[in-house]
Order: sequence, then C-alpha cells, then structure tokens
Amino acid sequence: MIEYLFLLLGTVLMISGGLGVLRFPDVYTRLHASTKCDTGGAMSILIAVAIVSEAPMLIKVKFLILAFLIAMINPMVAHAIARGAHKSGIKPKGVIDVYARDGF
Amino acid sequence: MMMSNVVRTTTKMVSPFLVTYSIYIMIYGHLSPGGGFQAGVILAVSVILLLTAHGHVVMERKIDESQFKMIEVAMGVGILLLVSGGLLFGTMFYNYVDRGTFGLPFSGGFIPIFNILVGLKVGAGFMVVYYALTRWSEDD
Amino acid sequence: MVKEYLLVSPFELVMFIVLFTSIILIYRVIFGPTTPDRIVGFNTISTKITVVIAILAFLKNEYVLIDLAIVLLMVNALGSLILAKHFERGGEK
Amino acid sequence: MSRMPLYLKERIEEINQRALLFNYETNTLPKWEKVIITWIALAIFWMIVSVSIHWQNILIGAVVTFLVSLLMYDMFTSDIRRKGNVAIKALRIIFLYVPQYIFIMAFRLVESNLKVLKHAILMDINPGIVKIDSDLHSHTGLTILANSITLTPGTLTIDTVRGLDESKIYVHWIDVETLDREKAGAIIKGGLEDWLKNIFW
Repeated sequence: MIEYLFLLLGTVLMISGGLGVLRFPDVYTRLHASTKCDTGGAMSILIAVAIVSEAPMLIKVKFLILAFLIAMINPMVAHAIARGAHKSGIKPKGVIDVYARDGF
Repeated sequence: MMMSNVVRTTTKMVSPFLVTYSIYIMIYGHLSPGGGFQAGVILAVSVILLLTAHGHVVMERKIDESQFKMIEVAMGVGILLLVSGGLLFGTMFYNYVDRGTFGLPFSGGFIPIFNILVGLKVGAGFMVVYYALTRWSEDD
Repeated sequence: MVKEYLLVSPFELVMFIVLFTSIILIYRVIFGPTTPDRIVGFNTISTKITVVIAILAFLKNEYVLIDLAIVLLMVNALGSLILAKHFERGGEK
Repeated sequence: MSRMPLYLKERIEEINQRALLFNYETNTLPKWEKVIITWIALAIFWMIVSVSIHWQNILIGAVVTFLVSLLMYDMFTSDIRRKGNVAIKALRIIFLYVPQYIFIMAFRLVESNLKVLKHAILMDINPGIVKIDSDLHSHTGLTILANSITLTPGTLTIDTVRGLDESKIYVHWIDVETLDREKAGAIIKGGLEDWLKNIFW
C-alpha cells in the first residue's frame, strides 16, 4: 500500500515541477522548481518501484543507487547553471542582489 | 579555468565510481547489454567531467594528450593481433580461446578481451577528439 | 480478454503522465527567452526520461535497463556542466 | 595570565584557532591508507553493481578495484583527517549520523517540493540573493552543506567562498524574509550545520 502512496506523491511532484518551470518569471526561480521537484519526484517514484519489484535484493539496491546519484548530481548541475547564468550577465528579478554588489 | 568549489568536489567524489562502473560494463559485455563501445563512452565521460571541472593545467600533472594517443594506437594494434590470431586456426575472428561455461565472467572465448580492448580504445579516442575540439578555446 | 487490455496498471499510468509533462516542457526549450532557460528545460526533460527508463525496466522485467538510465543521467550532467562552463566565461559574445 | 589585556587575549585565541585549522589542513593521511580506504569503498560498489557472488566475480572485482584505487586514490579521501579512535568514529558515522541525515533531509525535501507547488500556483514570490556565513572549512563539508541548502525549502546556492577564518555562501532565496545576515543564516541553514560539524571540520 505504501508504494502507491510514494507513487502518487512522485507524480504530483513531477507535475508541480513542470508547472513551476513553465510559470516562474526568470531562470533562477525556474531552477528552484526544476531541481527540487525533479529530485524529490524521481526519488519517490524510484523508491516505489524498488519496493514493488519482485527482483532479487541486489537489483532493488540498484534502483536506490540510481536515486542516490540523482540526489547527488542534480543540485550540482543546478548550482553550475545558476552561477554560469549570473556570470554571463543575466540579472535576477527581485529585491536585492548581494552577489553582484560584492563584485563577482 | 577551474569551476566552482562545489562542482570540483562533487566530480571528484563521483568519478572513481564511474570508472569502476565502466569497467564492469566492459568485462560483463558478453553477458549483458552494453559492451565495449558504451563502456568506453562512460570512461571518457568520467575523465571529461574531471577535465571540465578542474581545467587542463591541473589534469596534465596526471595524464595528458600524448598518453591518450599512445593508448589508442596500442589498443588498435592489440585488436588487430588478437583478431588475426584466428588465422592459425582457419579464418580471421575465429574464437580460438577456451569457451568456458555459460553465464560466468570467464566465458565466451576472446570476446571479453576484445571488449576490454575496444572499450579502452573508444575511451582514449573520445579523449583525443575532446582535446582536438577544445584546443583553440582552452587557454589555461 | 478485452478487459485486460482496458486495465492499465498504475505504473504505466505514471509513465504516461511523466511523458506528457516532459512533452509540455518542450515549450520552455523552444521559446525560452534566454539560453539558460533552454538548458533548464532540457535538463528537466532528461531527468524525467531517466525515471521513465527505470519504470520500463520494472514493467518489462529487463533489469539491465537501469544501467542505461545511469548512463543517460551522467551524460546529461556532463552536457549541462560544459554549457554552464561556457556561460561562466561570458556566454554568447 | 590574568593581567593580560582583553584585546591581547582575543588575539591569542584567534591565533590558536588559525593554528588548529592549519594543523587540519596539513595533517593528511599517508598514501597507503588512502589507497585502502578507496579500495574498500570501490569493492563494496562493485559487489552491489555486479549481482553475482561467484568466486570469479569476486576475484575480478578485487583486482580491478585495486588498480582503479591505485590510480585515483586522492579523489574523495583528500579531506579525511585522523582524529580520535577510527573504528568508533566510522561506526558512529554509519549507524548514527547518516540515518539521522537521511531522516532530516527526506522531510525537508517533501516540504520544499510542496512549497514550490504552492508558489507555482499562487505566484507569491519575492526573490533575492543574500549572503550567509558558515563555520565549515573543508571542501567536502562545504559542498555537502551547499547541496543540502539547494534541496531545502526555497533556497538555491549560487556560489561558495572558502576561507580559513570564515566561509561565505551566496544563496538565492525565493521569499526573502530578512536581510540580516545572522537571522538569514539561522533560517536557511536550520540544524544542518550543527549536524555536519560532527563529521567534517
């Protein structure tokens, strides 16, 4: 039963991530939606698959390795894209920008 | 030019596991999908990740372009020798090594050896292509 | 017999929903105002495709497909990193 | 010592702190210990990836992972320092700290996802980039803190600046509540930094 709960949660998070990427105003806020919702949704769907599948134990661990790699790689890529976008001159919309004020 | 601290440390933490994974795909190429070419691609990806994050100057202390060229040529010659060894038994590509039992790593005759050679050759070849593409833009 | 074809398992349903979401995201890839927007959209689509491959590996009982999912994830990360490095040096000038 | 002026006392404490950090910075493990740590980690990974436990598989794995660890021994062991009892420390990390961390991060991740859903529907955002301080000084500790900040609600790491006396993290905050650096740091980091100080320096 708990696996369908994870599955439902993952689907809702995936859809909300897509909605966020479509609706947010600039690239940094879009990165918020993309990174968090993709990581959370992918991890919960993979955990659901790992619980349901009737494979041997070690294959279930492979799904968890994939989830762990996603959780490790995705924030790094988001950080790199945000830093690159700021260095290439895209101004963030918002109230304050300490990063540009400090001369980076 | 080096990228930021976070990118450098994460690529350092991930790349040894990627190299191990590519060698797994190489050795088990005759038992599972994948094989030499895919394993070579992952090997090249893991080295290019390090190269992108750390820059050329840091990486040249460990390994550089001439060594990749040497590996590629040596593996090409090795493949030719391995394949033409079949001429002693009849035709080229004749599987003259002991086959072993099905399903174990030491089986399939020379196909695992062939996969290892192809994987190393493809990885080194991709590295040479990457160096050739970035030579005019990487000034560090 | 007909009823079996009508019934769709929940995992297949989730797979189609995720595919549909990634198709909608092509809007961001095509009409993104700046190039980092396109990279964000493409990165999101790739992660969703990774999940789809993992679900397919479970549905078809072909567990070796997980290896391909890991390969896709890493190649996608590498592409995004190289583009980000290109932007750190000043972008499209 | 009791008649020492106050400013001199602060100065001496600062110098002691810097000496301790330099001690950490230079006191690395010898090469063979790095090779063995890398070998153990890669061998566990090999056994998970290749499903069988036949003796041929174990033999190939041992040889291959030893060769790889000879080549790449300083990749993820460069921030490990010897301090205290090694076995007790490793056991405590594996059975106490890592499950705590996974438990905390799971709930924070779900909370952050639901927050993004709320923001995407209502569009009540107020973004900005702020700067916070951190007490961590090692590369690995800062990286894990930055990645955790990216996954917690409403924040995204833009850049980290590492220094021996203080490290700074620039964070894109989707809903800026305060501009004060310490209050913002307390809100953004939560209990993560105190937890990470148990393991990293």
